Amino acid sequence: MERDGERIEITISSRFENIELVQVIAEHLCENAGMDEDGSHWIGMAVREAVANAIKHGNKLDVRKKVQATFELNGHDLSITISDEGTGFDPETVSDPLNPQNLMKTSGRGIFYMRTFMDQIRYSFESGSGTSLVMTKNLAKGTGIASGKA
Amino acid sequence: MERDGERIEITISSRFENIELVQVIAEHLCENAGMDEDGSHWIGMAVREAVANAIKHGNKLDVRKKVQATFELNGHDLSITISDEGTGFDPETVSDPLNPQNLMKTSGRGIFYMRTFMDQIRYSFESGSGTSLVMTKNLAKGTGIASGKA
Amino acid sequence: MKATTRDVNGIAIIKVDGKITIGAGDQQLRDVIANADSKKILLDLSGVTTIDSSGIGELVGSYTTVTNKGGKLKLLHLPAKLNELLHVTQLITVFEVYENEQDALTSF
Amino acid sequence: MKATTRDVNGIAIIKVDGKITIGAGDQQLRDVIANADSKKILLDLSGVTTIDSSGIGELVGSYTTVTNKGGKLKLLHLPAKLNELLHVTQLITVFEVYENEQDALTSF
Ligand SMILES: Nc1ncnc2c1ncn2[C@@H]1O[C@H](COP(=O)(O)OP(=O)(O)O)[C@@H](O)[C@H]1O
Ligand SMILES: Nc1ncnc2c1ncn2[C@@H]1O[C@H](COP(=O)(O)OP(=O)(O)O)[C@@H](O)[C@H]1O
Repeated sequence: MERDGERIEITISSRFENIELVQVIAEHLCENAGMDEDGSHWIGMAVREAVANAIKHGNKLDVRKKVQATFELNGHDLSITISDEGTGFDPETVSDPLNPQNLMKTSGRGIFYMRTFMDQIRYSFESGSGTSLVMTKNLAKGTGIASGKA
Repeated sequence: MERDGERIEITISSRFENIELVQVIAEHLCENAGMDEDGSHWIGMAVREAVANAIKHGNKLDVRKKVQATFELNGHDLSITISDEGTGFDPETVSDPLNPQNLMKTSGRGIFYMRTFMDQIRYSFESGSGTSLVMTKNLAKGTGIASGKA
Repeated sequence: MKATTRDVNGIAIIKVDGKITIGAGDQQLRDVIANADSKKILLDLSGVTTIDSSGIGELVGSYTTVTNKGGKLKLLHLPAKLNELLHVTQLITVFEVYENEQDALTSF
Repeated sequence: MKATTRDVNGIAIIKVDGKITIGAGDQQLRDVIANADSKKILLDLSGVTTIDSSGIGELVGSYTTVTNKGGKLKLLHLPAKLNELLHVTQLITVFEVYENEQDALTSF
């Protein structure tokens, strides 16, 4: 089922319990769009990681700060934007979790998982308005891991 | 788990497939707030009926028109607002589905279910800005049917 | 919604699985029942995962259609939540409901 | 997350059920493992419903903690999705993983 021009927005406050609210929206939306359960799950996982970062690193767990997620579906093209009210970071300085010296680190795999499960992810930062992450995925092209990225 | 001052907002376009996106938010939020699965289910059902009405009667299935749902949790008090871009209606003229002459009708039970599962529901209409329905429920008081309304 | 019909001694047993909700199975249910080969219909609802007021409305509409044709529509295996929805609307008094297929079949 | 520990021949078999996600079970997992009575730990992950990068991080951290104490942490019954998450991050090369409890126990 193709659903042109669909747009869903959800705003949550910065609590870890709210992550799954955004994740289930992602999963349901993908399933409604005809994606199978596994594919929907991996996109939900990318969303989970993005929202967790927005809450933890962006809004630093300040419950008064919001995280906004926008889902846009045009034909098979899904675009997900996750925005927080933090001060941003330099994505260039994020280390590669596959580098042997990072393999045993207890963190630093969130962005890697997003890249693995989505076609593309792009950060943008505007001074005073926090971090915005746009993740895109063509739902017709098959799903994250299974499509041969691993 | 009490979660003061929680506020979740979601906006969808007017398609029946999107009803369940709002419903799952309601159910997850209630479960996160410590409500049992049954209780959460009945609140989800009230939300489903409210969103269905907003899409069908309010926005008349015009996909360009939006339905907005806002969930506010203060202590045990859950307040859910569902707004559409329709032209409103007169709640006084809605007939009672329990009236024997209405018993066999194929419609007209949505608002009744909302009243059954929530503590209170209240409509408001502003000219040009559609219908707004506020439904409230004290999550500590037990759940819809089981609490003896039936 | 998915419906599977089988015939037992001239009674059509229609098993409904999935959702009977607005835009997803509500009209479908009515069609399946309208097109049944028999006037004696036993609706097995054990597999219904979600139903809303539109689905309830379709059950009522189907009942009326079958009855008006001189047929009988009875219900089998109501999930707990569907049962409650029929109770609070007092529709439970309208339907003949069975918990046991054999009992339901011999009642026709 | 819920963890249940039983002892078989001096090996602590810890069965983890539910979520190992940020804020829900991630630190808990590390505590359970740090407090195990044995240095030989077999982590049965069959009941894990969801895990995220924080949960994966805790598995790695627990492995390091146990190994640094001279102990052994091995994994049993990886759900398919958890298996994939360990694969893409190349962590699967770090852990000894078993599909059969008896095989796992005799390997210690
Ligand atoms: N929304 C954000 N705001 C600020 N910093 C961020 C954000 N997202 C990610 N980061 C930075 O990028 C780093 C890597 O993120 P990630 O790969 O998800 O791993 P982890 O969250 O485990 O550190 C984080 O440690 C943080 O410094
Ligand atoms: N958001 C709305 N906008 C306009 N009219 C509405 C709205 N919600 C309900 N109504 C009116 O109230 C009536 C009763 O609604 P309801 O009890 O849900 O039953 P049903 O939707 O099956 O008709 C509807 O038929 C419609 O006329």
